[in-house]
Amino acid sequence: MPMKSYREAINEALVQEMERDERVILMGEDISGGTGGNGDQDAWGGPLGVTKGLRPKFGPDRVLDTHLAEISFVGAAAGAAATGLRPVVELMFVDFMGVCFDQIFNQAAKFRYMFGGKAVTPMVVRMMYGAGFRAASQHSQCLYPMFTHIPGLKVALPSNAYEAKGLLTQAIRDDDPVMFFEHKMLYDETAEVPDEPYAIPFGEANVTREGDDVTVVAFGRMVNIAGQAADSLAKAGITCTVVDPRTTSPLDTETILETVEETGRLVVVDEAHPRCSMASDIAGLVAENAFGALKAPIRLVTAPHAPVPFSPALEDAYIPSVGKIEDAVRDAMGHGSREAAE
Amino acid sequence: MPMKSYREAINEALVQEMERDERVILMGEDISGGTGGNGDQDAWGGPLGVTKGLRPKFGPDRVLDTHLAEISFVGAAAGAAATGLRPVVELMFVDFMGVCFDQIFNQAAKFRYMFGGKAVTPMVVRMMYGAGFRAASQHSQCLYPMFTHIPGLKVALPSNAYEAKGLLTQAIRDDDPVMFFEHKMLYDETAEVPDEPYAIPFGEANVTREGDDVTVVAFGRMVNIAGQAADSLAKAGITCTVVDPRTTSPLDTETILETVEETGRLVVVDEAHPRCSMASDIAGLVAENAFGALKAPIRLVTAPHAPVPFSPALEDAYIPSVGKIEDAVRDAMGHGSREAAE
Amino acid sequence: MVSGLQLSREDLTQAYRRMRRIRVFENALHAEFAAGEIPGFVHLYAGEEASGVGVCMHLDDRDAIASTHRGHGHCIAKGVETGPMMMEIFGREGGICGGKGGSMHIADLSRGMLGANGIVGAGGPLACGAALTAKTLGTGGVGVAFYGDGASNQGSILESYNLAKIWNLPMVFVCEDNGFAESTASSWSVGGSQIDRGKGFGIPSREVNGNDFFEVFNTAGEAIERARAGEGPTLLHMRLARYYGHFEGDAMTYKTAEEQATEKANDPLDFFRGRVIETQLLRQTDLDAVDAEIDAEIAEALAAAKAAPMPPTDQLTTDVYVSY
Amino acid sequence: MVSGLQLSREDLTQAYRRMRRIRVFENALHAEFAAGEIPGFVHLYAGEEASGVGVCMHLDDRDAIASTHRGHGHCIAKGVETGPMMMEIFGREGGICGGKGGSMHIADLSRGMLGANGIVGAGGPLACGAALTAKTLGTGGVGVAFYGDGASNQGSILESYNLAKIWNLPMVFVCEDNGFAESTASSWSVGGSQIDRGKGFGIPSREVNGNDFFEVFNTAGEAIERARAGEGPTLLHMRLARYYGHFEGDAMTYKTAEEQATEKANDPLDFFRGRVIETQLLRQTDLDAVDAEIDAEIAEALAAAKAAPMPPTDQLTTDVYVSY
Ligand SMILES: Cc1ncc(C[n+]2csc(CCOP(=O)(O)OP(=O)(O)O)c2C)c(N)n1
Ligand SMILES: Cc1ncc(C[n+]2csc(CCOP(=O)(O)OP(=O)(O)O)c2C)c(N)n1
Ligand SMILES: [Mg+2]
Ligand SMILES: [Mg+2]
Repeated sequence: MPMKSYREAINEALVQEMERDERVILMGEDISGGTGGNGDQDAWGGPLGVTKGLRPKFGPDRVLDTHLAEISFVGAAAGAAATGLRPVVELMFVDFMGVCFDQIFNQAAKFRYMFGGKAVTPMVVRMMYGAGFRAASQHSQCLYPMFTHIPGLKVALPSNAYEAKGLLTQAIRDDDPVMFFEHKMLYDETAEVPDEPYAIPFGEANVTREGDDVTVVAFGRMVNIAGQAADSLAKAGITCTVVDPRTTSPLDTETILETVEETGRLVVVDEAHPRCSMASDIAGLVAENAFGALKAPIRLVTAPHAPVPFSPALEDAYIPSVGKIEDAVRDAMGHGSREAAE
Repeated sequence: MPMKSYREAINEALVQEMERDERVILMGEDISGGTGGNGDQDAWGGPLGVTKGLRPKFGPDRVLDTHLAEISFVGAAAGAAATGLRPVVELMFVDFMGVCFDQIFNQAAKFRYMFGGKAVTPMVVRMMYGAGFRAASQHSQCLYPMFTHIPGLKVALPSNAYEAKGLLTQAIRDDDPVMFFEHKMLYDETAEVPDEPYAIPFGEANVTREGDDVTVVAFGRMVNIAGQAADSLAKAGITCTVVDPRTTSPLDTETILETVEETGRLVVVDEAHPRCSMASDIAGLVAENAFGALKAPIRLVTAPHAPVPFSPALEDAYIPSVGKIEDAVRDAMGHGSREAAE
Repeated sequence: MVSGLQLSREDLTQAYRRMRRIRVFENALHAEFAAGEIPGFVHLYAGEEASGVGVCMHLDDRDAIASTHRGHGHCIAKGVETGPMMMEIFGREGGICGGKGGSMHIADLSRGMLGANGIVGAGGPLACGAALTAKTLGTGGVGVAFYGDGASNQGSILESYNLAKIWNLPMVFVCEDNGFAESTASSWSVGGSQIDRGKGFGIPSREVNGNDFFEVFNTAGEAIERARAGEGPTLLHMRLARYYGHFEGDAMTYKTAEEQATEKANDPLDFFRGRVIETQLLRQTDLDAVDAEIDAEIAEALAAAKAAPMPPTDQLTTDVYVSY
Repeated sequence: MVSGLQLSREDLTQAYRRMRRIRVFENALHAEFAAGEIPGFVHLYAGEEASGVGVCMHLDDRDAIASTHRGHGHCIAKGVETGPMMMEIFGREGGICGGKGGSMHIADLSRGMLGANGIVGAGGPLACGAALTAKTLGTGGVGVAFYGDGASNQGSILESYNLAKIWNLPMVFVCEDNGFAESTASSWSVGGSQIDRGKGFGIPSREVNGNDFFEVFNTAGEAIERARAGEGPTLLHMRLARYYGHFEGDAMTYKTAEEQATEKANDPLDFFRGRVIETQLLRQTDLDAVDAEIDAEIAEALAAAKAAPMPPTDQLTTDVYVSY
């Protein structure tokens, strides 16, 4: 199977879905670029080149550069979705959600409910998230827990290029508003990605490692870091089941609970801040629904309750690392039985 | 001690802190009202009358009616706080945070960190929250979990008039940005409230009931509902410790963990949606740090993963009720020991 | 383009019918709210009828409007049925939103009514989205955003002006300036002027006497014609008044008795009646017949709403997603 | 008010020093970034010096400015020291924000510099807040918001116009229109015109040749005088150009070679030098002395930044709150 980068996988999903359905349109700042200037057109293809080549292919009526004003164009995407288009809108960095959040969480997310089931709002909001780029406090956040909190939104976090193509394809075909989180540190990472279109269903977790000792649930880029930790631990004789839920909303609670029933131990790895996070969400799920199986305290590995620092030295310490995950797993193993815990 | 309503208690805290410190100013839509018109001035005193009488008392330079544009005035409050005032800004309904969230979570919340500890941003954002008013999806949300997620913000949820005055006084004196959540169903509820100023420290929970069997942690208005459930259960011989954390950030983890160590059972009551909520946050805290003491699955009582419905029949079913809390407590008791749970 | 005074008898009767329907609907709610029959927040459109109806007379199902918290009038003007609306406002099963939305969220996408909105200014971007759909799919439709003087200061509305301009969207911005946002006067809260703002964004902008159905009809007609012809957005600044408080329960003490009397003296329905009779376009009996028809319609809607059951609680968690 | 050409030798030298300091600072970063020495996103202000300096020459520590992602120039113009700035940009201990902020978050509240800002348009409301503080406490200070052509379409900026107007704040809005927001031309993205928008909100608005220090100085002086006199906000639309890409790494292919050449030909520093020599206000040797002084200053700042240690990791969770 051909190797493609996360960036290419996303681009390919956009191309294929736009070819399949002409109601799919794209909009965002500089997603093509050069608009109104005398120089190159399609000069940017998005700040990180993800949407390059799409305007030349589909024309300016389907690939729209916007002005720098997210309330209006994200809201326009919601209005367009409710009236017959299937917009994919790029918000660039998820950190910018604060300027247009109302249009997402009070408008797009609630139309269907408020209107008694009579609205369909098939829009996708694509956003870069995550730390590691030395982009500092306002360009490095995760924030998916806040979107997960909101009923009416779906939230997808592809952990690699294969997932990115399949989940974005599903997001575009989905009739509900989908928040699509692309980790900026993954764009250059490659994986085997089929040429033909495929959709990965939402709410079906991917078990990337199977093991006996500990269940590790991780999100987005952290799936890979957790996988590395699992591989390293396996050498030391501790085997982990690593679960990538793929979507935080809907959440595949079944797979998570089943694997915890098997292993009896849980570590959750979440790059977001700890409070009201996916880490605590999964902990709550398991402490309520698989309590009887738990042999040890649940361990949560998250970023600290602090904004993302700029300095590389601090940012490296900020992000959950292989080492911290290994420690958490070992720690969970240290409580080998309930008796030991008491 | 004099009985005062939640509304009066808030008004009194504002008056006393404005008298104490002339850098305290208020701003918001119609917090006085009648501005620019020919009729009565101070015509409204806020949509629910909470800030009535303050402009006549302190003048228009300290009690500012705003235009209907939250980005600019909430942001102006942040800018004013960073330059020497101590603004208390009313956002009316927390549901409106989506139009101005950036100024709160990327600006006010992060100044201090981004600027290396050199900024002080003493602002308070007052907001009505919660269901029960038949105000429907866009005027009934809780949303405090999203603010709690953000480092740099403090989040207070007064559960009665006494708490409201003391916590608001602390909020105004506090040097960090404080999100102050007023439950709209509590404004007319009364409690004993001292006439003199007092501040309730943040991060110190209030244990409103002491019991042996189950720890119930509840937030804001739910503290009262949980108290009613506890009283009713006490008659049936089940005694609960009811914890009102008062602030979700900072959170008094110590009191919560201690009481769980004593009771061995935990029910969390949160009026917010369930995902990435305070319910899951507390569950995560306890499942990680007091696991050994737990005798039964943690039970989470929350609103459903659905927007707030308008119809009274549906809204009543939406809000966590005394009955649902009692069921959860009984359920936790049903798992009287670990053995029983297995 | 036909001017308002060139309208057929049928069209004039229809315009009057819609205005009258709004008025009677709102008056009924005013009474019911005072009697404690209606839950929640209710914002009435009485007094502003000529604006919604004068604009919507030009629209059909290709076209979409975005409304506000004060949305009943826009719904009725756009052809939404009063029966299911009334049930919705009473929170009943059979309500147009199944009782889930209530007064502030009435919508009927099948009629191009994108929803009342609890968030001031939120409709601006949504209407631009509808205009984008129309433009992209080549339907010939237009998007119309109704919003108040208070909303005219919101980033959402101001950004929408620019988006509509630079994307050359088939849009009409209708600023319904009733002089107040809650209790705050627009003469104070709006820096500059609505039409200078519009022009500042390159948008043709007109001030309109919003009490005069004919002036509204004519200026809106031109604006919508421009939009359909691909000539981009127009802004109309309607000067008008609301008769009742901001929401039901508001004592309106921020308006003097004199101001309120002046407002009543400029009643758009009185104005319309006077005009069509004076010009002999309609007869008093035509108008009386409409009045009787509408009184019966609203009385029936009210009775049906009161008789309807509340939605069953198993509806609480339906309609959150298409699939989940 | 003194016009720019009436400035004292000291003041003119100071203006040149600040412009030159910005230019050399930015050129150094350009080279260091290309060499892979600087982490993260870096947006350079080179080419826009006359705007920041021409405005800030009128300001002192009572006054506060809010800046943008392209903030180094505003910082230097407002008197922030280049040594700690450089360390910050390199993420070092001793940086002005302790290494936590980086290029996009440099701030110095002691100098009335409210911060560069990673969120486009966010500074508008913040500067209004500073102006409110000045007004409330009667300090005589003003607030200045710098923002780009792209930002001029943001709700935050547009709302701020109105707030400043209706609260009669001592504010100056400085729209630095370098023709592009990232790769998107302002000739396309800005409907209407900046000054018509300002006027639409009732704000006196002027178009300014942002390459001409003297024109900037004079118009900004009038605006700041108005603000200090309690006469409210002014909007200045600076036309200027950035010499480098949107951020370092941007190949700028959206500008033609010809356009880039024209921009270089209008270099604000060249313009200033030409003007002061032509009018004999300063001598070539004065300018040369400043150049040498600044070269040394920046070289030293650079060396110090590179030599400084990274912050210790125990700083990761400090400075989140005053108390917690
Ligand atoms: C974003 C937001 N801010 C505040 C409110 C509260 N609110 C509801 S209606 C209203 C006044 C609206 O005034 P205007 O736009 O003039 O419309 P009108 O009520 O006069 O029709 C306010 C402040 C809201 N619903 N949404
Ligand atoms: C709210 C928000 N949207 C988008 C961005 C991404 N972004 C950063 S700078 C920029 C362009 C800014 O253009 P302009 O305001 O003209 O300033 P310039 O870069 O030209 O100085 C964009 C789109 C952002 N930082 N914040
Ligand atoms: Mg109004
Ligand atoms: Mg620019």
